[in-house]
Amino acid sequence: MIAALLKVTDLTVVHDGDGGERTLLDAVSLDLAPGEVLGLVGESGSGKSLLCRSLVRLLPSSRLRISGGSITLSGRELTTAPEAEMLAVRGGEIGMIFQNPSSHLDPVMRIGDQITEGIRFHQRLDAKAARAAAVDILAQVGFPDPARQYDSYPHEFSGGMRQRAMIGAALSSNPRILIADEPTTALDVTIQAQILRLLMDIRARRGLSVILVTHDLGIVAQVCDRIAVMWQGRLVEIGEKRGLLAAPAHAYTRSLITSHPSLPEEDMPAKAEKLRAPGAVPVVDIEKLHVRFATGGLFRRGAVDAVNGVTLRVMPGETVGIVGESGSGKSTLARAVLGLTPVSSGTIRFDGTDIASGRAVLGMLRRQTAMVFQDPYNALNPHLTVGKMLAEVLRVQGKIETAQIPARCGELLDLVGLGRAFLDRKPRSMSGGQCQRAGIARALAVDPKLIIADECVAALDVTIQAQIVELFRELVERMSLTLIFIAHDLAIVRNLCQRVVVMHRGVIVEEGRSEEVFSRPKHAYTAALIAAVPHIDPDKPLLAPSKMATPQADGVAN
Amino acid sequence: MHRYKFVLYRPLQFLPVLFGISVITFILVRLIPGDPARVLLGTRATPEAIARIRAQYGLDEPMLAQYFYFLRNLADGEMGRSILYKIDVLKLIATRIEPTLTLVLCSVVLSVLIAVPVAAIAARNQGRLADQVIRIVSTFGIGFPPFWLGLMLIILFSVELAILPVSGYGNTLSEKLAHLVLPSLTVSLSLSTVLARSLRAAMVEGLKSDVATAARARGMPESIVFWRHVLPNSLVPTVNLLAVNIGWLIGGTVVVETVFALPGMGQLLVRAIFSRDYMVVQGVAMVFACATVLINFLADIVTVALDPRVKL
Amino acid sequence: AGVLTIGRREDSTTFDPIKTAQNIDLWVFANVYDVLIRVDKTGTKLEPGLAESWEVSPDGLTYTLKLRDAKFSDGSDLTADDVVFSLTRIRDDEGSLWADPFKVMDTVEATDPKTVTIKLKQATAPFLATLAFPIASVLSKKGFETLGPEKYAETPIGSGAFTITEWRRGDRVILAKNPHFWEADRVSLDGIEWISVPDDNTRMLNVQAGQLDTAIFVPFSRVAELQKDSNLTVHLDPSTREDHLLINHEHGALAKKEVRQALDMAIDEQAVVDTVTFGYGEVANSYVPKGALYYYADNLKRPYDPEKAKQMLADAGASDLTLNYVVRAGDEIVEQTAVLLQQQLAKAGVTVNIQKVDPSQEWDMLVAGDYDICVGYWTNDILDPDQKTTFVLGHDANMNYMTRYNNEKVKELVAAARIEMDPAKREQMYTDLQKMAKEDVNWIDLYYSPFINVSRNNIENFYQNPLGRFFLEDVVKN
Amino acid sequence: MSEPLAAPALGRKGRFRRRGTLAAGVFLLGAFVFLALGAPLIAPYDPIAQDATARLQGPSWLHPFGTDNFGRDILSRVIWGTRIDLKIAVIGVIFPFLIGTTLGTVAGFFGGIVDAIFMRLVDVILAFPFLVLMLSIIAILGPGLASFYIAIALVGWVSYARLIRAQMLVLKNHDYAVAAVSLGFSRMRIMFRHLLPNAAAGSVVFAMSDAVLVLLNGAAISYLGLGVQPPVAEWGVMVAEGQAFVTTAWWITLFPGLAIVTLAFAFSMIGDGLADLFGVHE
Ligand SMILES: Nc1ncnc2c1ncn2[C@@H]1O[C@H](COP(=O)(O)OP(=O)(O)OP(=O)(O)O)[C@@H](O)[C@H]1O
Ligand SMILES: Nc1ncnc2c1ncn2[C@@H]1O[C@H](COP(=O)(O)OP(=O)(O)OP(=O)(O)O)[C@@H](O)[C@H]1O
Ligand SMILES: [Mg+2]
Ligand SMILES: [Mg+2]
Repeated sequence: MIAALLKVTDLTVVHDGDGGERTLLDAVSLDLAPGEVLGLVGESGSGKSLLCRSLVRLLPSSRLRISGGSITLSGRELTTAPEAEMLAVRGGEIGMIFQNPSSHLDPVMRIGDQITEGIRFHQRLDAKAARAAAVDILAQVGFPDPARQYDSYPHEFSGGMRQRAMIGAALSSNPRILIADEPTTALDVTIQAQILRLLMDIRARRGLSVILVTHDLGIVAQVCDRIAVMWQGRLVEIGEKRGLLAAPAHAYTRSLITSHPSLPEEDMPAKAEKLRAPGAVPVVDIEKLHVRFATGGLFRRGAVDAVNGVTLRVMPGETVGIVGESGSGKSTLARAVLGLTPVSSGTIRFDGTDIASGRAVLGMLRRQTAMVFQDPYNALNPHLTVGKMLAEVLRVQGKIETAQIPARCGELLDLVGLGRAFLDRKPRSMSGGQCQRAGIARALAVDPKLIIADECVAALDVTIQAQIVELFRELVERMSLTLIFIAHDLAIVRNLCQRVVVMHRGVIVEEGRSEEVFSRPKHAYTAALIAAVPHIDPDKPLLAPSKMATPQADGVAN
Repeated sequence: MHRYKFVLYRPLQFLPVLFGISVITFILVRLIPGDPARVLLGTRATPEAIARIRAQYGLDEPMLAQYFYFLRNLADGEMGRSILYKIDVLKLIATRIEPTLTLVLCSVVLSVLIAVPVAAIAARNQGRLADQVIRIVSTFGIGFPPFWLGLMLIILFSVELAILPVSGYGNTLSEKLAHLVLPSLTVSLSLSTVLARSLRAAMVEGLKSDVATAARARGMPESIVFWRHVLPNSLVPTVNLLAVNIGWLIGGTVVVETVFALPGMGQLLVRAIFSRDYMVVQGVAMVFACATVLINFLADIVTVALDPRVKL
Repeated sequence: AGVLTIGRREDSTTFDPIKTAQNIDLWVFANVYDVLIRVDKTGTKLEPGLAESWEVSPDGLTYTLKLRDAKFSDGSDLTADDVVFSLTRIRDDEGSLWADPFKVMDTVEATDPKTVTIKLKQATAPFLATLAFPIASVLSKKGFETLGPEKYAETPIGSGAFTITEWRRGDRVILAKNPHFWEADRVSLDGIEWISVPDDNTRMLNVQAGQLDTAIFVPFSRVAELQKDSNLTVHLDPSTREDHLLINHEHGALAKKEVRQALDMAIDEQAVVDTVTFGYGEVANSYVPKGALYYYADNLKRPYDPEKAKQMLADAGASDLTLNYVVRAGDEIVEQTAVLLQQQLAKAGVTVNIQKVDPSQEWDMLVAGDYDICVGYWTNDILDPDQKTTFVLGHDANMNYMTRYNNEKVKELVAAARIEMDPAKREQMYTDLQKMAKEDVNWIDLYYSPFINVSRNNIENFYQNPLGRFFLEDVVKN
Repeated sequence: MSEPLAAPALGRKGRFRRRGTLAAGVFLLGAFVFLALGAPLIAPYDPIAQDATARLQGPSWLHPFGTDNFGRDILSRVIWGTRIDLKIAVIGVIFPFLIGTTLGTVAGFFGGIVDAIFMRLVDVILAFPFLVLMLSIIAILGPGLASFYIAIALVGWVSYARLIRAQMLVLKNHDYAVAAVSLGFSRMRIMFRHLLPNAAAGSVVFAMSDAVLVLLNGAAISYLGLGVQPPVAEWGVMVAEGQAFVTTAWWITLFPGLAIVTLAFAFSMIGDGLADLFGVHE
């Protein structure tokens, strides 16, 4: 092994609470060689971010404190270095990229200036030279027109471009180590693939060492040299990736690997049998649907065709997956089906009746369908306890008698695998997965024929993701539900759905039985989507270089 | 540059607002019991004299007709005649507008000059002594009526220390500025409190924000983090708050003008209300309204300039 | 030499003498314009002004005034034509607020460039006194015609001791010595600035800090403190101001004389003087101000006797009297009086409900008779008692100052006194009127109070006569 | 992804400090309420009883806060004033709050033409010189508390409406609002039961500082001569009346002034405490 660039020994971080100390990082030791990419995985809350921040001594709260161990950077001790020295280390030696570029970039400062700032501070260049250097960095991270884009503001870019800018800012002061804390979690697969490739490119060009934090085993499998697994504040396992993936030592690592939703190799024909007989009335029948949003102001009116002529039929008992990149119109389609968004043209029939034909139909729709939302926190009213929320739905829907409501609430919670104790909990005191289950319980309270689940697992931890998918599978089987499942995670759709619909820019580009679409994609876009999914097997490489289109900086965010 | 295109069409929206204000003022002042003719004539008034004056100023006509004349005058760029001063209202306002404008301007500048550093100190020492002291002092700033504060300032600075004029306005620019120090300070003591509280809150958030963390992770020292990232991001809500408060501020100049004998529009307004000088009340109300609308408009422009995300 | 700065509550509204009734304006006119006949420093005698001498025909209908050689501030001569123009304008101009007292003039003629002849429709004893009123200021006809009414009202051409050089509206009126004033050598000051400082405290502080030479309208509450300041002189100049309690004679029990008398007895005027005026006032016993022409010093002062008052109210069947007391908002003195009277009347079993309203609304309510009691005050404009007497007792258009007091005998006597040309007889008539008014309690006289002004010690001869005229031509600034 | 779950990172001590602010504020306010309720028992003198022998006396054992020009005991007047001033602060805030919240909710929720009309109305009122409105309403209805409340309510609601409307515009697009629609809830239920409780926190916090502004407005109106009817003891009026004696008898203005400041302090502490509790900022 080469001499370590960064060496962490028995690093311990504690939280000084009123109830005494709580150890958040428990004697973590690792090292990082020059040019090496170390993947850091672990469940949510296991201390990955904390570890990263400890390295540059930027703890998120004054109540956290490094209580022991050492961090040495090229032999220099960082835990005791004076603050002035740390200013040079941060950025200058260790650069950081954060998960959410939208909130970490200064919204009121030009992209270029945010990069220049670091250059000027660390390299003491004058304004002109710094600007030139910044333009150069922008070009390196893949901005097609860096001189012009220097003057743009973060909100004028798409998520992927913002992440590139964030990387640019981290590179601005020319660090030797780059810490990337979940740099792609917020992005969709195709963009994720681009960003990962960019990181690898830069690593290759600059000889950087990288610590890559992620939830996704697929990613580490693809891009890292070594993998470290964290669990409850401890580093439970670290090793060369192939060895570790092939023979995980720790139970948590094993469960991580098993719950990773990979695309199966072969067809799974078993599901086909469940298709109902033809001739039955479709639950949802969408014909030439257009949804158009007006944009802009008084003088420069514009419009976005969010859904641009979609025709789709969903039969009772069917499980249909809708996939597609961010902004392809999936949510809009879902909302239109439920009458939550005005339709520009086309018809939507529910159980054979046009939902535009009157309030009565809309009422029926509301009583027979339910939606599960993408963001588990925002979809629940923060002021209501789970019990009150369910009771209210039951009361308004009026399908069961008032006296039975409490009992029914309990049953619903059982159904989604939450204990009855959750009746008195408010969303704030629940984890994401628990909130999502409550959301599903609420959907079930309607006793619907049709559930539309809009990216309801995207925000969750893999392990929880797996649980929820399992829950849906069960529900569909037990209650003969019709399910429309929207996601951009292809693997999940592949596992759950009989049929899959691929959307791109408001139109359906491909549609068919899941196993067929995934194994033999007809449309190039579908193929690109599938290829962009990082496989847990390191030997199935991510996205062939030729597929990497130069990103366009057109994406003005909505 | 289309983010600024509201500059073109926003002024159109002023019209209904000003129209609304003219109607309300018109009705309101005439609903007040009391008769301008009687005020003018004083205790020695006789009914004939009153009738004569009323006829002379068209006060005996139906309200609708009076409003119509008002609008017609307005279209000609006039606002009628003051009953008390017997001159054209616009002319009268022109003689009184400057002290009020400068007072408002100085107060705003001073408030910002006070609020920004105070909020900065409080936010950067959140929860510590400095923060608490500022909180307590600022509560006093808000809690004491301006007419009392103003008087105390006069006693301290003008009588005891004798470094500033007691009251009035001046002739030359430097005289005017000297005369405006205490009045603006009086206004600012309460306004800056409001601003500083909002600014402090925004800064506290800002210091904890991801933007600040990211800057620190790039090795930026705390001063750069604060002044280049936290402060600019905190200003937008404060500018809006300032804009909302400007109407209140302009209204508040009345009391300050009285205490400091500034020959501004606030004093004019009070005297006009008490003497039922309808046209003057109307005129001043319109001018105040225009100013408020205009300043809000400016605030919108500043907001757009400060925050590239904002579209109006 | 030097410029005298005077702080006052409000700024002037106009310099056209016929278009204002506000003291704030009249008091400045007195030093900008000159009048034909002046009132002396004691406020009880007339003396020559622009009119060197005058003659009244025996029937009291023709007045012949001889003008002295005087000039306007622009250097032009003051002639009889200017006087004719000024006097007829008061009577005839449609914007004139003062037409009524001058309607008695039948013709005004310039018999020669220095002689003016006025013919009255009927003999009127107070006419000369009326000519001494600042309203009757002599304007320059030529100046008025060239400048036009609006401009003239801003920077007029007068013949007084000072002339207006600049008017900064809302702030100050700046006067300079008028070199053409016929008594120019009497004037020591180079100029005067009338500066408006509405807040009483600020105005006083200005004088204390030496930023103003003088301030008028000194609140009673500040006198003692200002007197302690060795740099200042506080002037307590006798005035014709009288504060009184208006009573609405048409309201229920108040129609009974006994009830009104009882109220007078229930009120402790001395306490009002002590509390509200801090002892600087004096209990009033007549509607005619103390020291003024024909004041009857021995008029009845009803003793303070709440018990007796209670008894009298009971006898008159008004033992549970409830009164609606309209109080003018924004006037400290009036509000304080109200608080005090409320408590005093309570001792006699009278419930007083205070209703505070803004000044012009108060006036409306008085006119409409929408009140029971209300404090008012009056300061004489002219030295003759007729003007006030007519307003208060003479049954003119004002319903006797809104009290609705009605006594035919009094009314006749007022009319007779107006045309009585013999001073001795007139004095007797006014004495009788004062007694009758007191007996009837047309209103309740509360107190007389002085004009209170303060000046710095380097200012000499700062003086205000009982009618309010400032003798600024005599002021010396050291 | 764990961020949203973790409540604001606070130790128990920090939480106590914030709760402490709230508690101290509530305690102080409670003390005022106590004074108001117990005024007849606590106040040493009758607040309107005049005493010609004890005029303008400075603070002493007999009169801890001194006396005014009628010889009335300032301490007793301050204590009795608590009754009126608490009422002014509370009523002067509650009506604007209710009106503003309702209008803001409806405007924000429905948007479109309703909102456009609403915003113009808000513009008019914001641009309308407050004092003209105040003085004219008081002149029309006659001075007194009722007119004051009405004037305050007519103007004050705007701030609340703006706050709530802005919140509504955001909240109505929140998933839980959309979810409520999809579950067939009525608009009324969604507006007032689901969205309003979540939007109101900012307004509640604002109400606390507004209470102080209302008191001060009262004082300013008194300064211009149109306040509460005499001889009622009200702090603003007392400060305004004491103006005449500010250089000779400072205690007449100072003590009621301090009372306003202390009440202001209580409200602002409650406001800060609530802000921390709700996690909102002004
Ligand atoms: N400011 C803080 N105060 C107290 N505890 C904290 C703070 N920040 C984080 N923690 C705790 O430290 C632990 C580690 O958190 P960290 O953010 O490092 O997790 P993570 O592994 O990055 O999780 P995720 O994958 O969800 O980002 C968690 O238990 C968390 O509750
Ligand atoms: N209310 C709206 N007004 C204007 N444009 C909108 C609105 N809602 C959505 N859009 C636009 O419609 C397009 C489709 O949006 P939609 O939310 O349906 O995408 P999606 O496929 O669900 O994306 P994601 O995976 O990010 O959720 C996008 O370009 C979006 O900007
Ligand atoms: Mg993390
Ligand atoms: Mg979506």
